[in-house]
Amino acid sequence: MELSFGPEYESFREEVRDFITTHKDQQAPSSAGSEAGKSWQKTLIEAGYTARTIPKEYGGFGAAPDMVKSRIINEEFSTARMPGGLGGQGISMLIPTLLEMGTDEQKEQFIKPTLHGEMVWCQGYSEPGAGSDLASLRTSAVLDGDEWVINGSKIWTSTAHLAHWMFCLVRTEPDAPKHNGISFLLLRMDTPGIEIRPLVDMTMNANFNEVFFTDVRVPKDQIVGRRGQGWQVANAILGHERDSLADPNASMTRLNSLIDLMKTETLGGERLIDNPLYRERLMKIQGRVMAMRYNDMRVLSSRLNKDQEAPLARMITKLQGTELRHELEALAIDAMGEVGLSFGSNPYLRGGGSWQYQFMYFLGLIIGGGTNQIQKNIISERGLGMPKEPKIEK
Amino acid sequence: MELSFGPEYESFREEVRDFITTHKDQQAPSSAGSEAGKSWQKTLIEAGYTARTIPKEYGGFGAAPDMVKSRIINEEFSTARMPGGLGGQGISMLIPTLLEMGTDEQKEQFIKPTLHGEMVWCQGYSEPGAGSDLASLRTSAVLDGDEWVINGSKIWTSTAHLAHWMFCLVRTEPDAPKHNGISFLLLRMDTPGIEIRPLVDMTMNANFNEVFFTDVRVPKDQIVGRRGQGWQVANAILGHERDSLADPNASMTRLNSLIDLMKTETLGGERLIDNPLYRERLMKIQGRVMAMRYNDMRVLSSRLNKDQEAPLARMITKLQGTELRHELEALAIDAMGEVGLSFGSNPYLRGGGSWQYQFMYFLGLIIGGGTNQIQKNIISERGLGMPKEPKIEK
Amino acid sequence: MRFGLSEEQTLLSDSITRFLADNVPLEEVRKVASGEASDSAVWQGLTELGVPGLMIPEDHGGVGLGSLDAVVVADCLGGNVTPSPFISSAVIAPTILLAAGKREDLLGSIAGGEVRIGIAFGEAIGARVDADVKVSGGKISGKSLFALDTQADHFLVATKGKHIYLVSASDCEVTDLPTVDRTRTTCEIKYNDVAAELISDDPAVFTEALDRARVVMASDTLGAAQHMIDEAVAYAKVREQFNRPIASFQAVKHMCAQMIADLEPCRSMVWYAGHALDSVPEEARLLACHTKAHLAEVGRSVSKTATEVHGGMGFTDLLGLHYWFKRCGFNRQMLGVPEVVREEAARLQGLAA
Amino acid sequence: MRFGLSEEQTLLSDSITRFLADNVPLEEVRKVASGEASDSAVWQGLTELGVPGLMIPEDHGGVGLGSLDAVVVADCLGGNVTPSPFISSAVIAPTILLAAGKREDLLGSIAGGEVRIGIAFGEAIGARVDADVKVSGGKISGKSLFALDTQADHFLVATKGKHIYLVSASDCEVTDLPTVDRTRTTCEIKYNDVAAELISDDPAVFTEALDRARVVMASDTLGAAQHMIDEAVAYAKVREQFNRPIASFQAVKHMCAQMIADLEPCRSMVWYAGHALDSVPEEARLLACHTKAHLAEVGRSVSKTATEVHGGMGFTDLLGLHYWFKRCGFNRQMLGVPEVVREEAARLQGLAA
Repeated sequence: MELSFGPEYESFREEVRDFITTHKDQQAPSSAGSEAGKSWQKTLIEAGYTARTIPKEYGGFGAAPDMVKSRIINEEFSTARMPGGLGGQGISMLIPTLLEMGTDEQKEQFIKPTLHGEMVWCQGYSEPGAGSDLASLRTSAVLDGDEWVINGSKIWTSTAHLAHWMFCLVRTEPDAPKHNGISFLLLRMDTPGIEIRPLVDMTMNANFNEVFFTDVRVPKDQIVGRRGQGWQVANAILGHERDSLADPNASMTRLNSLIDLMKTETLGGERLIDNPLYRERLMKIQGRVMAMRYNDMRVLSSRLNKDQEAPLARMITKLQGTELRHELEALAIDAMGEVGLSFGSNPYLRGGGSWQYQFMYFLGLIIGGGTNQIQKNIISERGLGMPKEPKIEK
Repeated sequence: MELSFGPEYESFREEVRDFITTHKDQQAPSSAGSEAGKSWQKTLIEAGYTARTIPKEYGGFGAAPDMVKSRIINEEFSTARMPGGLGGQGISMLIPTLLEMGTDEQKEQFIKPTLHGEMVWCQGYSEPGAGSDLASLRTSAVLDGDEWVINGSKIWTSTAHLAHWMFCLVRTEPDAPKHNGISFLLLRMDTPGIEIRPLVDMTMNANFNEVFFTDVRVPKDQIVGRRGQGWQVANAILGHERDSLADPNASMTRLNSLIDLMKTETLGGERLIDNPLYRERLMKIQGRVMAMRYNDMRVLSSRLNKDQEAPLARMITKLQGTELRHELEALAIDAMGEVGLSFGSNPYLRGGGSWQYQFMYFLGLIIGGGTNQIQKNIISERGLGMPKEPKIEK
Repeated sequence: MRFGLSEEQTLLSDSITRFLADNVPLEEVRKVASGEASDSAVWQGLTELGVPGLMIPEDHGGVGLGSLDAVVVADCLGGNVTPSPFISSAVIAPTILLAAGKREDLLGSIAGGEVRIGIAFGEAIGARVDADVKVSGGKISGKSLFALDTQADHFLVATKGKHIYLVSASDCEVTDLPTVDRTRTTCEIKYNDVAAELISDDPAVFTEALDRARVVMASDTLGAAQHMIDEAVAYAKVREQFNRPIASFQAVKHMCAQMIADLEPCRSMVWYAGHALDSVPEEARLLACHTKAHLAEVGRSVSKTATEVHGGMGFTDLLGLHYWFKRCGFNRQMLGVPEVVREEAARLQGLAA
Repeated sequence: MRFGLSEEQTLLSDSITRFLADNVPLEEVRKVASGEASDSAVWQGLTELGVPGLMIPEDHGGVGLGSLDAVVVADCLGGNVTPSPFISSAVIAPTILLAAGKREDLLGSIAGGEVRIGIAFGEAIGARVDADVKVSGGKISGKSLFALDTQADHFLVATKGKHIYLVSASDCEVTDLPTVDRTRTTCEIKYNDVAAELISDDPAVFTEALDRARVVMASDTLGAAQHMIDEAVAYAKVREQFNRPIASFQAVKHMCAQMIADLEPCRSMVWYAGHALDSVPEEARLLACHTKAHLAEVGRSVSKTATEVHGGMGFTDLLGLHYWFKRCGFNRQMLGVPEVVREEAARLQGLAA
């Protein structure tokens, strides 16, 4: 067990802390597209605290990949509540994809403006009829001269209403086996024939959209990878998204907020923390959160040390983490009784209404990003070597 | 809601109570085969309190079926802790089967001695390779002249070491589809070629046996129903067994024993019932037991009243009841701490060691009588109309 | 022996269900939940079926039915996530006024749907935040939180000592307190030394009303949860993934089987609890506690699982499934959380101090 | 940064595992469990690997390793349901004697496997039945219950005040108390005013030993539960029903997935808890409590589910799976049931009185 990152990294940590001290008055940019946001992004890239490993020629910092440094940056920024770099699916999903599978022209054209917040993206993967079985997607693209003509619809498209571009999966080879008939296209959101409808969810927010395509024409060369290779293109980086849905450090922070809540809220004049039943539930959850936290340290370690392997530890993160957070939020609601029901403009909201919101949001995450039933399939098949279910081809 | 059985039945109840008062010194017979047991069985049959609906010609009481009277008898005997009639699979399973499917000769030959404890039976259904998928059983019976020649083995055969006879399922038509290749045979346990091995279970008791057959020869006419019809013969009464595995009234009685235990046992000088965590678990279980009890009343009512239907209420009894009992026993163990581990000759055994025993035994029942996974298949398919899984024929 | 609903109760259930299907479709629920409409129209419609006066004797203008009948109605209302002040105006208020033999003059207007009575019981069950009420010389001061029915004309307010007072809404400062479940309303009531009429100083009156309300609320959860299971099973049968209906996947089947295995006994429990309130007084209190608590637990697990079976669709507003999810959540928290109610159950049996 | 076992720890694990596979097959476990043999032979074998002296410094004849190493060994022992007095003789006793700096003369014989020290901690954690001990003038009277290791030569007895005394087994009346798990022994000790040597009157010494023992016991559960999952998965792959391995049924797959999803993080937790005992003293106590309690819960659910996956075979003695089931059960109940231990965790953080 060696839990320190060593002197080199400790001095890097000091460097990050100095940067944070220097910029301690930095406000979180109000929105992704704001000038303040772009300017802060530029500062971070120059310092190497975001877009760290993206080559300089494409507007990044150009450093070699170093997981420990990335983690130190995350840890220090998070502890100091310092705003981080721009996020969004263009930066987290498309850029890595283009770096791996894009043409030089595509890299040239898209990476830098995306990185600098000039070009905002949304993702078009899921469809109403293609959720767990994403590869059964039906939105079609037919080549007509030099253009793809797209018809169909996408769902769960966050930021569609703000995005300039979309990267999406479409079916271009209707006669091929389903995984081999998909292509990965890029398209402008102002192309005629695109309609965006906000998708309200159970939290009553429109966190997502539906996007409808009617004869949407896209230049032929706006494809990443080859025709029919889109499934492989998308899967090259899909795994990353899943892990980030259930960060154990976020659960630990949330648990501490719950403890604070239970120390202040009362039932019949007694503090909630003094109720043995709620305290027991709190302790049970704390034990589980701790287990997930050390599991996460092991996963990190297995990435840093070539001789270590922990595939199962990584595979179970989403399943366990999302259920755990859902239960954690439920405990807060339960313990608060009627007050825990507060929502919307209710003045008795606690934590800004976040307990009910997260309770539902994490139910959404139990479902999203590969339902927890799909996760269990993956764990049993890839993790435990159990056979797949007999397949039925139509 | 009319929860009384009405005046006719109340007077029947009085009758039963009078009988109980008259026989209040009756001891539980030491074993099924004892003379005392047979004599008590005779008394009960004559009074109509066991073998109630079995025709007089076959040694029964010969009354018309009346579920309410049967229930009243059970209730009163159970409340008074009065020993009931002989049990065992010959009486509970074979006799109803013969009455429905047996020839006159078979009824003549087997029912009366079975009923009167002269002939003890065991059941040979499951095999090491045929559990949930019972119909895949492989023990074979080949006709050789006037005899079936049986080879194979059976498992989970309780009382095999005490039984004079076995009723069993064997494969007689190896080329037929699996459900149509089975026959229902009767055989003497002293037939040459039968070997019985006790099967110790996790409670360390030999509650069951394995039975091995090597060229066991059985007269041709010892078949019930036709060749290849054994699956239908056995299924005519299989449902009965399952329901009795999780009687909610037994759970209620057990819960009261748990309450008594928690009132007397202590932890650090405090009564277990005064510990809020154990008390909360107790109350949770009590709520569930009560729900199952009223569910059971509804099931009874649906049997008594032709216009009522409650198929789901009946279908879920085994699944819910066995899990509930397992959890109930677990609470007793947990609350007792180290004392709860006591087993065997430990002088600190509580309830005669029944808490640990039943904890394991009910895990066995979660598995036995159709595993709870099979139960969920049945509930979803027959109860909710969900499709069967795609079948794979070898 | 006949365990179950009478023919009349089945007819009652059918007529309410039909009325709700015809008159309170999901679109109407959405309108009330979003604040575009109030529940008055629904309540007026239900008045024609006698719902507000269900438990009010005929000589006071009601229908004169019992607790099991109220259970039947609540099952329907929950199944349809119907916005209405049923528990407060039709169950709790009549129970209190009749048991106390006070202000029976109000019963006719309640039965006629002209007067709605809200309920502020929180402080008597277990006070949250700084809610507290004081009564002295016929005047009440302090505040109540999460009282049922923002639109009520009067409120029945219970003190910590379980005395019950009637106050007029117009004398108080009533502020809507939105919760996740917008199909019922709750509010804050501030009392600034206003007139309060003593209705009962007998804790048994409070308790009788609370018991009834808890069983009726449990029945509301029963209806809501049953609806969610029905929807989940139906959706699973038509939703295809991997070239087969998801209902053919064992994981989905077992989720549905577990839901119904948990919920099915609840139906019998709720029925028996309703029957006990009417006819088995010695069992009624324990049943009321356990039924409230048990349905709260089953409601939570069923509403979660049914949402999961719906996949992403369950998380959206498109099917409106979340209205049922939130209804179960509301019923769990109001009139005593499960932990509080189970402790009461233990106390009733002499198992807790 | 490297989270995980060192090369030496991996070698230690391998050599113990190999030794147990070769020398303590299930047949041997059965013999001990049935009373046909004692665990002495196993303990002697483990002595050759240095196990009894694992945590005893080299200058006292031991190997001088730490808590994480003991965790590694316990994982192996649990995985093999090995009968042995490891927790009492090799973990608790050396910790106490070294921390108290008393009777260090015994350490050499402990390390050599010649002397076994039993542990009577029950009364200091939460007394059951009428267990109680009184010490006055160097003499002890009363009785202890469910003390670890019926065959011990001496017992370390903790009083309610967490003072620790050493008594000789031959001075006391020691009666075996069989539990469901016959791979370890527990006993009743009656003290009839016999000599008791004060080893420590510092509660911190008791606590340090208890923390270590709890983490080591949690690791024993980790090993046992992992074995059960491995067996369940392997069995499911070969067991066929309905013409397919049951491992291809989604219900079985999801049961196995949930087991490993629950257990896999426990491995990291147990490792970190072992590490904290050695190197992060400010976190060690809280980790010890949570690790003990959390593994108790996971051990229970895994041992149940793994048995279910085995179907009827899991319920029989044929595969011996129940020895692991019972091992998990024993570890849950001894040295503090989860409820008690979690309350200690709350107290450590100032969250409980």
